[in-house]
Amino acid sequence: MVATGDTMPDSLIGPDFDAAETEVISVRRLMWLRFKRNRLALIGSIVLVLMYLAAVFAGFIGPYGLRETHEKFPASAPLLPRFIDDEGNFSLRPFVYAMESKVDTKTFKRVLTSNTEVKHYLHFFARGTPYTILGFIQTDIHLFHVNEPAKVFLLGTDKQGRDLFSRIFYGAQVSLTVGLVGVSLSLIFGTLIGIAGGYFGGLFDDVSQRVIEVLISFPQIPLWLALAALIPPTWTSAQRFFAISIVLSLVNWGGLSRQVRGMVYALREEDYVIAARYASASNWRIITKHLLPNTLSHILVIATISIPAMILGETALSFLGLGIQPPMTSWGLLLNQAQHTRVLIQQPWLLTPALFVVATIISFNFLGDGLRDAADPFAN
Amino acid sequence: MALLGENGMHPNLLEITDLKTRFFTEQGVVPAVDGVSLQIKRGGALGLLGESGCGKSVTGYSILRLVRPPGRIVGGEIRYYGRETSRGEDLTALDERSEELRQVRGAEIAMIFQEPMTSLDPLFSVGSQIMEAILYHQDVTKSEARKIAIETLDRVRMPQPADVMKNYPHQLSGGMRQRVMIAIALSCQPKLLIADEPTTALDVTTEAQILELMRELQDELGMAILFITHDLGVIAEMAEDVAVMYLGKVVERSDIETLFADPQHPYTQALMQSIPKIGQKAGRLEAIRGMVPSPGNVPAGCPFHPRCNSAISGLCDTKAPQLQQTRAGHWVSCFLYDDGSNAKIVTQNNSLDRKTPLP
Amino acid sequence: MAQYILRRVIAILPTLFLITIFGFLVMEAPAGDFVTSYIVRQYGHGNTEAARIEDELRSFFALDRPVYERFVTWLARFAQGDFGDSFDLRRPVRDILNDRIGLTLTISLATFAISWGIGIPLGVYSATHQYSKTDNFLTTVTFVGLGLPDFLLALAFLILGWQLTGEVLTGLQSVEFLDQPWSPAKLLDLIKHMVIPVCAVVITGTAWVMRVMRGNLLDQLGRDYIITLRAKGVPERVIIWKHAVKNSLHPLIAALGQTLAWLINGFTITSIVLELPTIQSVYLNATLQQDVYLAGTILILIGFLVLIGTLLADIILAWMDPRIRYE
Amino acid sequence: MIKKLTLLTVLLIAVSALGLVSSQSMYNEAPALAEMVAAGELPPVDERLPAEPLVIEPVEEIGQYGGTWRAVDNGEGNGWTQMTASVEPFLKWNRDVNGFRPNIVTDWEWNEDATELTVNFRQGVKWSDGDPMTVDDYLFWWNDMVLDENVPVNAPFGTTVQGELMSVEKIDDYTLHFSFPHSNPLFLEYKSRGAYHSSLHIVPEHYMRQFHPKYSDAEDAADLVNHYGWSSRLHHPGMPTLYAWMVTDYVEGQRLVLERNPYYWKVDTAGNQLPYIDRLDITIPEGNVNELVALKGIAGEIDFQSRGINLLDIPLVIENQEAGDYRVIIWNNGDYAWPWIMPMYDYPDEGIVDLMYMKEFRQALSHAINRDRINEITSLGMATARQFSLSAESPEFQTEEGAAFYQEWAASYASYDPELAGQLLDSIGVVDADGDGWRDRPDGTALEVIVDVPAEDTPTVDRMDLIKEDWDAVGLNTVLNIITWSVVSDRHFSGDIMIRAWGSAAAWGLVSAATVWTPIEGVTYSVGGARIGDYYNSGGERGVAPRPGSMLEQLQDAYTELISILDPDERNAKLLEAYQIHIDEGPITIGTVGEHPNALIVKSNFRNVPDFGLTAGWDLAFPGTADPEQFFFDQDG
Repeated sequence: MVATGDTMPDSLIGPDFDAAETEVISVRRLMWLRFKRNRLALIGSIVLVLMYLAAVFAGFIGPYGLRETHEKFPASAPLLPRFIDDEGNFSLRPFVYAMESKVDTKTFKRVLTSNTEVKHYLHFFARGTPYTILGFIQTDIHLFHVNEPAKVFLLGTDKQGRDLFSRIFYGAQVSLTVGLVGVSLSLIFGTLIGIAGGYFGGLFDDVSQRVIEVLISFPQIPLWLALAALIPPTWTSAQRFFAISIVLSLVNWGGLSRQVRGMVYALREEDYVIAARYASASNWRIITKHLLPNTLSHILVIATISIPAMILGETALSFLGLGIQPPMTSWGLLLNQAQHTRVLIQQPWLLTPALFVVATIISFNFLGDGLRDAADPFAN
Repeated sequence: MALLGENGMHPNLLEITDLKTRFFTEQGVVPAVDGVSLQIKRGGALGLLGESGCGKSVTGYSILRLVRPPGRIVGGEIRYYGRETSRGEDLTALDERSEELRQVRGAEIAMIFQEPMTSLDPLFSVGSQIMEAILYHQDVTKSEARKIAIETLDRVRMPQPADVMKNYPHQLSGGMRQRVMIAIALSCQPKLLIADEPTTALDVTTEAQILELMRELQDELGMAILFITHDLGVIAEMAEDVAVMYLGKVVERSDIETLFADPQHPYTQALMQSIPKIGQKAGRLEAIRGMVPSPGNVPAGCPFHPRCNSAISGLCDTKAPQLQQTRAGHWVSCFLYDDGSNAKIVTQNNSLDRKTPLP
Repeated sequence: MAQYILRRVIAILPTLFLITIFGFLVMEAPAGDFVTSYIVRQYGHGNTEAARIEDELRSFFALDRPVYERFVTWLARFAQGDFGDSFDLRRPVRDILNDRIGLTLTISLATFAISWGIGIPLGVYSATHQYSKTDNFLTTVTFVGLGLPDFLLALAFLILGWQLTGEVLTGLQSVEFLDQPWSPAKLLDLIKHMVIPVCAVVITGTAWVMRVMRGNLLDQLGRDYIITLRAKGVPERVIIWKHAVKNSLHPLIAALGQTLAWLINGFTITSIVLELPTIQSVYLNATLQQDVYLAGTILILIGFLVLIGTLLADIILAWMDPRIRYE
Repeated sequence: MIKKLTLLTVLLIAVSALGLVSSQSMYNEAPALAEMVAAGELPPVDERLPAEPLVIEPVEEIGQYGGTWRAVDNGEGNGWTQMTASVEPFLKWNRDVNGFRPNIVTDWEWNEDATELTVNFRQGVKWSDGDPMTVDDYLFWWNDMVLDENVPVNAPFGTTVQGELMSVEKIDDYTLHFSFPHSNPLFLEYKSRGAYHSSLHIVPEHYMRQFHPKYSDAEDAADLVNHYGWSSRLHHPGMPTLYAWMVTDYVEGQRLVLERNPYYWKVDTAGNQLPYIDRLDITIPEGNVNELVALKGIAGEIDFQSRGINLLDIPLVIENQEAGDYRVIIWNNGDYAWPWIMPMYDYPDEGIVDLMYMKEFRQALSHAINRDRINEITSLGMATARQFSLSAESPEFQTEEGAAFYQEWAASYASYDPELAGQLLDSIGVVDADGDGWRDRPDGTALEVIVDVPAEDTPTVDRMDLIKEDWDAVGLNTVLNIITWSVVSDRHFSGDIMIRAWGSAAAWGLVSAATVWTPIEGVTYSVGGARIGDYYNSGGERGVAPRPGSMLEQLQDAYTELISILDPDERNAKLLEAYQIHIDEGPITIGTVGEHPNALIVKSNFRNVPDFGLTAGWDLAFPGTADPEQFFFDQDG
């Protein structure tokens, strides 16, 4: 933030002021203020909140189900709601025309002809395909819906004739959680080893540091590939999902662990830890009461920063066909379908999951950046 | 305008007039230095005394224009009579990246800092860091610069200066590093040395040696010193004149003997009483009541009134006193010595202006 | 210094051995072996004969031997520089790597040089002009660059290239130049083919370098010694380039250790998407086909380069940083 | 024989007479070769050709020499290149695959019970280095490779009858005598399929000896196998060949170049030595072939490509025809079912196997499938919805009676009738006993229909996805086990698969892959399961027996009878009878959609490509069967 950094340690926001009565809540508040100030971080977190909400409410936002196929509309271009009919009349309520679809035997292309006689209006909060939210709320209310035979595909359909718009949000459930699950596993693993290494030192520390050193220097993709190839192929897609998370975290925990270790290492020498040790507090107590809380904010920041890599990892693995398998879907898997020449040339709408991936990664980067600054309010 | 001395030389080396340096932070604007005026005589030694956060360091940084964003000098004048000895030049008017300013830094005015441990570039040898200063200010060859550097090291009483040249900062102790810092500062024989708490980070023995050294050097070289410290003892040893700062303002100013003999401002008095004196029983130390408020949250009226034992309610908490001369060369900013007739009424001296756009 | 290096080299050896075991095991662990996958692929290509000679094939490739026996045999040969033969390509692994290392390094070194060459100055500019319009722009670009997977970029560039030039610039050379001796025309052809992969990888690479550089430089610019330098009247340009930049290279040099392995396995998916004849592409196929010696050798090679890279980085750091040197 | 000799004498006299009068040749050759002849680097064309070169009738017209044919092939053995340019078996399929025509073998004679066979090789055929080809080249393969225990080459299908090896005897340089322990009437047909079998078995002995441990100081047979083996035999520039083009350059994983064989032994009807086209330049992609084919195709960088064009890419390649200056020809893929759904009758769970053996269960599975929907969604609506009933082009279906039978078979149980499917399941007690919404086994325990699907086979994955929905809809709890191909195979051989789904090739009743309809081989494509086929193949030593009296056993018995029938008509009639079991006993393997269109990218000036081709059957060897040596570039047009 401030380039001069430590140049006025005694003059401005030095430790003298922290304890002042007016500033008791200042650490947390300062973090928030600093975070709020970072507009990009704020935007990033808003985007992410929306993404995660959309993933949770995928069934509601998408007009169609995850596996609902529209047999006459495979790889269909977007069929958007319209406001102006073929005669040029304006309608405030969006509508669509029903489409006839036939394959032209000469060009092998599907030809859509719209039936302009009937307007099918979009219904909002209307009943459609049933779905569940969070595994227990069963409902069939969709944000918007149009009655058969008309269709509305905001982002077109995939080669199986499934609504891409709906599927992207179902895919988000996997892609967005794989990062969280992976990071949580990394956190547990990395924090335990990091704290243990930093606190106890010794041989354990040496060995774990050596392992981590190799691990974090290793290019990720070959390691992912090698580990993903280990997943028993007979596993169901849910098991696979967790296996992929584990693979991602196995590759990732090292960096996290190393940073935690560094912090613990520094904290170990702090007065209050030494005091606790002289007071013959147990190691466990020192770790859980003193070390963990003090490293927590940093750990969370590091975790946030490593989520994008995990999301990209899942995307890459699924893109190569080594990741998530149907009937689940994920952004990587959706993109796996999009890596065809025909898609790039004739069906570009199938690339929209890439936009979601990019937006998510960028948002996480923004957020992580903001959190990192905020977590260290005295950095400047 | 002060009188010109003989041969048209201005008697003062540096004159700071109504300096205002502010920090535009996310919580608002912090008036770190709020209308400070000081004079440093040629070859004189001015002590700037105050607690942490009173703005004394920022004042020092302001002179060399070392205040970085979000800090900025917003008003006042720093007139330097080192080169333009009669008319002087206003350092605040110079561009931060200008060649003119660069030639002031190090060559005319040098500065040493509180933290000798971090104030040297860890990747370069001590010698090269001293030589760097010389090479950028004097038209000498490398080997000449080396010679000067060794001489300077010798001058700061560095044992085996030629060997130390090859050492890296991390190989030296704190005191040695501070000597190196002083050597860097002295290598170009500046007319003014700003010493920003140069001994705070050092142990007592080393502190004494460094202070001793600085005094000797001042005598030898005849340069002026601006000595910034919170330590009355240090001030007593080093300074001829003293300015006491509190929350960005100078509250009392006089020569050193006067100040120690008759401190007038309640804050200065409190400071004096907080020093343990030989013969006084431990545990009877008088501390100043309360804490220094945040500079971003300056109380209305006299900034010291919430902690002041002699505060006059209705006056001190509404009006800000001005610096008044109570006797020759002794200036105090307090209503105890002022009827308040020419005081400004400041109901809200809180400069936390949240509407101010952030830099 | 020499002792320091020697100590580090000796410390590498056990790690290297562990990596070797790990590499071999990871390749061995998946269900089935090369023969099963070979037979299936042969059937896919219409050759129904292979299934009939499954056992012969297995003994031909010595896959009927127990794992540890194969590992020891292989390790013994590995130590002598014989990496075994690829099952799939029926060629010594060594030859395969030899064939590909040139182009792999050409492209990765070009990518590396460009991303660092651009990333460092831009990072410096960004840090020294913090919160300026350019800095904000560059920072945003950096974030986007870091968010874009290079393989998607490569795909997009490929199509863009096709639409602009009518040529499909996959691979690294036009077929007509494959066996030709080097000539200006061949070089030009190579450069033409390198544009897409290099651009795709450089964008993310530059973004990373820039971000690291900016962050570290900002950190360094806030240090006390910078104030000292300013106070002694050193020109700003010198402060930045001679002192601050040198001090902020630390993480980048530490990253050099990873870069060495990255050089031969850095942009795997892009390689596959763009059909680059690099070691990366071979590695993916070998992993999928359980071509144990080929995949294992590459994996171990990567591990080896990681260790060497880390060592080199440490040596450079020690050379640059007296604090490490005199420890 | 006498006739031949006279002809040869006449020809010899004629040639020498001509030689005296002028240097005019009987045959024409490519300009490049003529130059080499003029320079003395090559003997004249008439000397290079056999006395009786094989005359190939061009598809459209006599062609022009020249040009480079660019195509894309995968790196694994360059199988497609072999299907194109390495198809020189004993006999070769007719271009409409309705029977065989002489090729290397000119004539042959069977004894009455089909245990003794005499074949004559074409005389005067030379290897591409000029060395004469004789039966010794075949015998080297048989004696020194197949029979040599140190060489890992096995006796291929057809060379053993009921587990016993054939024996081969040399009569003269051009005549071989085969003896079989039992009747083996289909031997020549077996040997003549595709680019493997006899196309592979005649090896250049004079060249191969240097790699044989017996004749050289080679340590093992690795190099020998490397030069011989299917997956690597095109990797050796300079290796002599009988094919129209010989390998001149191979860059691993990148490029394969073949150039005309100056000794190629075929001519067109105007006496021009074939091939017309100078060279084949094959790009080998690092990754997915289909994508590179599509990219290069639309960019006009492919001259002829018959494989590797994804069905879903057809609209794309058609749309870019003009821009890329090519035309798209649609051949038949010839798959009889993609996917075909194979219940495994050797599954370890007896309760499941009980269900499998109930035809009502399989009929229900079949009727529950909405084939039209699969066709619309995954096949552009261009495939045919049908039952598993082999390829319509198979010879036994070519009679009126055969065609009618085929129609009946293809239509059996193929209608979409979920209601009927439900009734069928009800009738065998597969009902929802516990009220969880899924049907259970007749004994009331839960029923899970588990289908193994190879992940690499995306069309099958896509289609099984839809079939799962269909089966779920009739109350069958369906689980798709999408796993890598190698693991599916592993599980297949160990009997862990309940139902397997994958894409089919083409199948030709008896000549090609009979085991898809009768379990006679221990291979993954054996109907009913590999282990049931292996049981038959090993004479009951290994594998799993089909249930006594079941349709699987009936099929095995029928096959045993069939292959010893000598008369083709009688054989075909019997074959239809055997197929009838597939109708009577319900679908034994379930078909879905098949006969997909197969697009070819053919450069506008690339000529003599027939309209007919069947690409899915590797045994059928397209486009090799369409005689690529007579393809040419029309340089005027």
